[in-house]
Amino acid sequence: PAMAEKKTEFKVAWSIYVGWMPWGYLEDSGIMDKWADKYGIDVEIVQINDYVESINLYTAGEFDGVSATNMDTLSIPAGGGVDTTALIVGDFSNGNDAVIVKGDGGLADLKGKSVNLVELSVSHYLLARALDSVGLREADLAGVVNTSDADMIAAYATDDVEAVVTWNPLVSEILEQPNATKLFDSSDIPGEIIDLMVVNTQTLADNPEFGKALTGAWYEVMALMASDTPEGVAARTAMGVASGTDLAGYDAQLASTEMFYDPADAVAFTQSADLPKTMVNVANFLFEKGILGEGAPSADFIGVAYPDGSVTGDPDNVKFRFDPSFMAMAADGAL
Amino acid sequence: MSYVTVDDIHQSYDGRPILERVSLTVEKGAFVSIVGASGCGKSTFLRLLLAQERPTRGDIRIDGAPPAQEPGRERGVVFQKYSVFLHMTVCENLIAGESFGESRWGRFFGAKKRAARERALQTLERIGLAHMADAYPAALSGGMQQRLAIAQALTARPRVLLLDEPFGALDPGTRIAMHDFLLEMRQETGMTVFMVTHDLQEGFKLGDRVLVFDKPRWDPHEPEAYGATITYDLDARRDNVPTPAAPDASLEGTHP
Amino acid sequence: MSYVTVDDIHQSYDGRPILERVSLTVEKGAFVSIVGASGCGKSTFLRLLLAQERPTRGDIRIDGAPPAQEPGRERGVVFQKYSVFLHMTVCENLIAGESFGESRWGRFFGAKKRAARERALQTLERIGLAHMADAYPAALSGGMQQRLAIAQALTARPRVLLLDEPFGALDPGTRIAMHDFLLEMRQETGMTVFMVTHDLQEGFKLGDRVLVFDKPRWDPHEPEAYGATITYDLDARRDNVPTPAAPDASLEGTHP
Amino acid sequence: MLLLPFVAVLAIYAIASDIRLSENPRDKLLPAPTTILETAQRLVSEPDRRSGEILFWKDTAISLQRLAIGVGLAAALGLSFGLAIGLFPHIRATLAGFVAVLSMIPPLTLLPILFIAFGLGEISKIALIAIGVTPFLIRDMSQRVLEIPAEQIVKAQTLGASSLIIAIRVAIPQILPRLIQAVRLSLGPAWLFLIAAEAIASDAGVGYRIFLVRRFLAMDVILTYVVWITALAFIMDYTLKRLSEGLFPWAGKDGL
Amino acid sequence: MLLLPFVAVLAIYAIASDIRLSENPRDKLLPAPTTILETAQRLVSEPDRRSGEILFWKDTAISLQRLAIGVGLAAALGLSFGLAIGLFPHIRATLAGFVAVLSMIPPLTLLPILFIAFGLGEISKIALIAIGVTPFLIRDMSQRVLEIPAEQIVKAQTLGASSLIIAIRVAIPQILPRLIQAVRLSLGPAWLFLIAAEAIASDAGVGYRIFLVRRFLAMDVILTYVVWITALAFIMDYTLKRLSEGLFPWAGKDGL
Ligand SMILES: Nc1ncnc2c1ncn2[C@@H]1O[C@H](COP(=O)(O)OP(=O)(O)OP(=O)(O)O)[C@@H](O)[C@H]1O
Ligand SMILES: Nc1ncnc2c1ncn2[C@@H]1O[C@H](COP(=O)(O)OP(=O)(O)OP(=O)(O)O)[C@@H](O)[C@H]1O
Ligand SMILES: [Mg+2]
Ligand SMILES: [Mg+2]
Repeated sequence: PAMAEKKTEFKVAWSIYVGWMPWGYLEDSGIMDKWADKYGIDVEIVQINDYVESINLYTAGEFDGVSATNMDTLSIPAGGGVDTTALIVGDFSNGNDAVIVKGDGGLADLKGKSVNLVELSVSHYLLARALDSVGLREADLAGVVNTSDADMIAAYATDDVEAVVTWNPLVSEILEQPNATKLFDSSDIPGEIIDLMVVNTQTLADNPEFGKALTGAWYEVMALMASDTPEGVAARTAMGVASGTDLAGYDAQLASTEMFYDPADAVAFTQSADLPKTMVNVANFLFEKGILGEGAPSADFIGVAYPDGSVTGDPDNVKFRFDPSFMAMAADGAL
Repeated sequence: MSYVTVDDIHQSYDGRPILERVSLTVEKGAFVSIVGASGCGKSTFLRLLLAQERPTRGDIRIDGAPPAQEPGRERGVVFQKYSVFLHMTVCENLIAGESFGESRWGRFFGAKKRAARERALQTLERIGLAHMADAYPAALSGGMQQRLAIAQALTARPRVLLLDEPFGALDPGTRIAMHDFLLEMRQETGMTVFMVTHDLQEGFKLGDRVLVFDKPRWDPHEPEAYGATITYDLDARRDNVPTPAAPDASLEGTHP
Repeated sequence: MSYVTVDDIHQSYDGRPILERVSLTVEKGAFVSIVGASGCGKSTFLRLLLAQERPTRGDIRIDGAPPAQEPGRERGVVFQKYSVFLHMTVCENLIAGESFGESRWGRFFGAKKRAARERALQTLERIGLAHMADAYPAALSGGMQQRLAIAQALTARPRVLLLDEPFGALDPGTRIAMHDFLLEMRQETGMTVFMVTHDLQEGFKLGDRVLVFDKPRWDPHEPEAYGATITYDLDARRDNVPTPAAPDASLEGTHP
Repeated sequence: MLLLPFVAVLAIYAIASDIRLSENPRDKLLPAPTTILETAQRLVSEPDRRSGEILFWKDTAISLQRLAIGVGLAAALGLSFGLAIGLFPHIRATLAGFVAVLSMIPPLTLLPILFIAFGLGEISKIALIAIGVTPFLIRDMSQRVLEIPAEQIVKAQTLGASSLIIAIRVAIPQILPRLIQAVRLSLGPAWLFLIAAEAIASDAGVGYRIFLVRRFLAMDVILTYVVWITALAFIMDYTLKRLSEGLFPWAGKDGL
Repeated sequence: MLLLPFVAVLAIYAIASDIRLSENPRDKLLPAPTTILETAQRLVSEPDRRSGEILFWKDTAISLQRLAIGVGLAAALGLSFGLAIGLFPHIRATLAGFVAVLSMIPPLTLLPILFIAFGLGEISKIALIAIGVTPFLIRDMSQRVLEIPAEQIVKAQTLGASSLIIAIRVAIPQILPRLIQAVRLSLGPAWLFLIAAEAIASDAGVGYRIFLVRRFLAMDVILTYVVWITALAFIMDYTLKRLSEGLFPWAGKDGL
């Protein structure tokens, strides 16, 4: 149904993660409303406690946009046939995700150990890349044990757990334990774990104001966050509290997150030639794990479109698009 | 003019025949006493009359109507293990005898309610339970519960009343008072009564007819091979001259 | 030589006095029949003897022992609403009368089990239930259940047996057979029996003494103001000469 | 006596916490009882910096409201379907299997479908509670209706009661205490479903809060909420018990 | 008749799925019934690429084992504590309140503590199931023990039964059918806890698989597993019902 559907009310979902905390702040501070009013629309930002559920709900059509990683966007909405556009490239993980082992040792020592992680998540991807880097494969491990992120810290405290892969703020929490050693983190594969705000392509095409309002609001907060003015500190403090820590803790997490405060940086990142390579890597990983839908014939069965018009994967089945045009408008001050 | 017609019924449980070839006609307003050895099938016969169970063979008609599928208001009953509603007070139990059949919601309101309570209290006075009107049945003695069960059944004024050893738990004095109460109500409503009793004297005193249930055939090696039927049908008005019943033929009522 | 001593007991429910100043001594092996109006407190008295309830005042001793805290093997009972174990077959119910008291696990094994079943079948033959030995009580008629309950209580051979209208649901023939069974067992075990009955004839036939429960004081405006007590204590062996009981004094047994 | 097991649990906790804390003073898993008390004090008194509300009370109010509506709905459905299935063989034949199957579906696995069907708002949370406990209530209620002795239903029919009257005057009053009991038994699962629903998509409520802080293992907050939930649930449980005892004096006492 | 509601649900699903699929042919939320069938076929037959095992059967076997041990443990605890609380007033006074409080603690909120106590392995999963359903079973069992008529206990005492014998020969046989019923009612919650436990830390089992594939909204896989779980649970339920009817012929029929 390619009928253009104009509407004025939009809902986006987000879940707690260091790079997405600004979404909560946007809603609470009224900045979102301000921008929505500017474009004559209404945008509701809803926090969903469960990250996967928020993407599922977006995929099922309950939301017009959702905060997600590049990998999960490829597997869930794009894999589920929902044509999705990366509207805002917020940051990439630069140390936020880590492989941690109890006691001393190196990556090679993971051989024969079991690793607790959220299976099929970016942690799993990170582990695959880490093992790659020392020539190991997942089969060399004693096994991976699916462990809910909510229970990761408690799980780490039990004797059954030898190694974990997880993300912040859990990483910093676990690293505080006396015997925890970080073996590998996302700063070793910079730019591969990307945190996005993705929206429904059709909705965006029909309602460009929606994209403009979201992008405009986002970069207003980015500017605020980046500044060390009292307002900026207050904003980061609020985000820290909302994620269960304080200003210092939040700043520490930001340190391992490559935030694109400047829209121009985000545009440049999106246009870089590394992005297609990353996405092919990710697609291969997903296919190997059977996540691209049980019926997926090959790793390149979903097409991903890039700003220059190039496509990786199947060009007849493009379901995931990187579109920096709205970020570019922000960079140009055109919003 | 037969009112209740029992036509060649048979009943067995788990393949064991209990009743065999029982046929009977009873006139409207008759009082039929039923006696017989313990376990011979008297209660079973009442359950069949009540339409609580369906016979294996044969059928029972009241006033020529097709055999009933389930118990209804035209048949009242007092069970051998007398039971009243444990969740209602004594007075409410009695009122239920009226309200269940007459009110859409099974409950009276306003003036009707007051009148019904008044009547119930009178009845309770009559059966010696007035002082327990607002108690729950759990606080009644065995005989008191039995009296309440009888009064409740009578209050509904059924056309056919089935009584299974109704006076078994009463002392002689109370028993006579309850006899009077029953006979009075019967006079008033003209109902047809079937009463199982073990007291022959009582059976003959109250009944117009006394039916004796027994096994007509008996195999000493297999006492359970045959069921019971009506072996005697005595006219309680004609000074107890036993007249053997013809089990295969439907009996004409002996009541004038 | 008093065996059962009832010393000035009072019992009330919800503040309503039921029994007042009941005193009694009974010799070992005596058979005491109890009669009285419906609701006067006969079953209550048996419950007190059984130690199922404790009296509001006074106490009951058997063989000089301190008042029992709860029912036990020395007292057997047949309730007015006769009840047997619904989850055991007829035969198992009877065997339970032996095995509950004699075996550690409440169950016999091996040869003992076979012997117990043999005895049980004999008893069942005696009370006319042999053909139902392996049926569950739900398939028994009222009178059959009552017979089973009596036989079960007797099988346990209690020292004091409490019977609450035990023969109420039986036809005259069966009733006499059960009388004989009871008297025989009593002969054999020398147990002391208390039996509530509404059949005076039966009370005098079986009992050595007949106690009459009634209200000695009576306020016509408030029939519930006073409780009942033993108003007559008749010697059933001396041709029924009524001797008024002295309610305040403990009565010496009249049995020779 | 009553407090003994509670004291024991508290003591075990205190010791375990002490051991862990002495090993690692920053251990979060088993905070010292004093820490929990301090946290609790802070939670119930300090307003949220962002909204100025005291989140603890806001969470409680919202969760209780959801719970009350969800459980109320489930109770109403459980009673109506339970009655229909228990009383009417036709409905039983159609629905019994379906309800049995329904009760086996783990609702939490179908959350995405539930969220789409009921949205993300209040309705989905209430629906999850209702969906979670209704099958249990229906099954328990219908079972209890079936346990009403057949005599009671027959008795009501002979008094002229229609199906409606049997339902509202005989069946409902008799199973209402059971309904309350069943609701009490399902309070635990109801809280579980509430917490599960709030954990996934919500911005207030005790379940939301617990899962929010679970990420950083703020066991002091979690334990405060858990103790509070347990206390609330227990108060509800106790209130329902007392209510049942007050409303249905004829029903036996509830055990737990 | 029996299938009617199932057909209706299936039809509603098919229509809803069709509507969604016509909007987005690759919609994953409500896959077409044919897709589910294909997926199911693949799941039950195709071995895993990595391990060569058919994961579906492996998951099933592991989950069933956990469930059986957890529920078995819970049933044993429920029966023993239920008996102790129901039969002995002293134990009731000490434990009743504690169990009532215990049953209100939502176990899922205390997972971190459970991990510390039971580790992350099999034990913690079994423990979660047992902890989840035991309080319900204890409460239901003790209630059912209390519902055993006092006469039955008194009768057993008069036959000389010790507390042990009352427990094993009177109480247990009478509540075993109730235990089976209660276990049937708790199968739903047991699966719920199993799935929750497997979702949290595991590498096999149906709950693990469901939560894993939730990562890419493979509703076809989820629905296959849910249908399978429901079928398994229903078969267990039905088997238990038949078992109960076979073992306890004296108990009334189970309704659902
Ligand atoms: N649990 C109770 N609560 C209150 N009152 C009770 C209770 N049990 C018995 N009563 C009262 O005690 C009185 C005596 O009852 P009891 O059962 O002893 O009478 P009874 O002499 O055995 O009568 P019946 O011959 O009818 O069996 C009755 O008035 C009854 O209402
Ligand atoms: N539900 C049943 N299942 C199997 N047999 C039954 C059932 N109900 C009754 N019987 C059998 O039917 C026979 C007659 O029982 P019924 O209750 O009619 O006897 P009764 O004449 O009323 O005896 P009583 O005078 O002892 O009450 C008995 O042998 C009994 O065992
Ligand atoms: Mg009978
Ligand atoms: Mg009595």
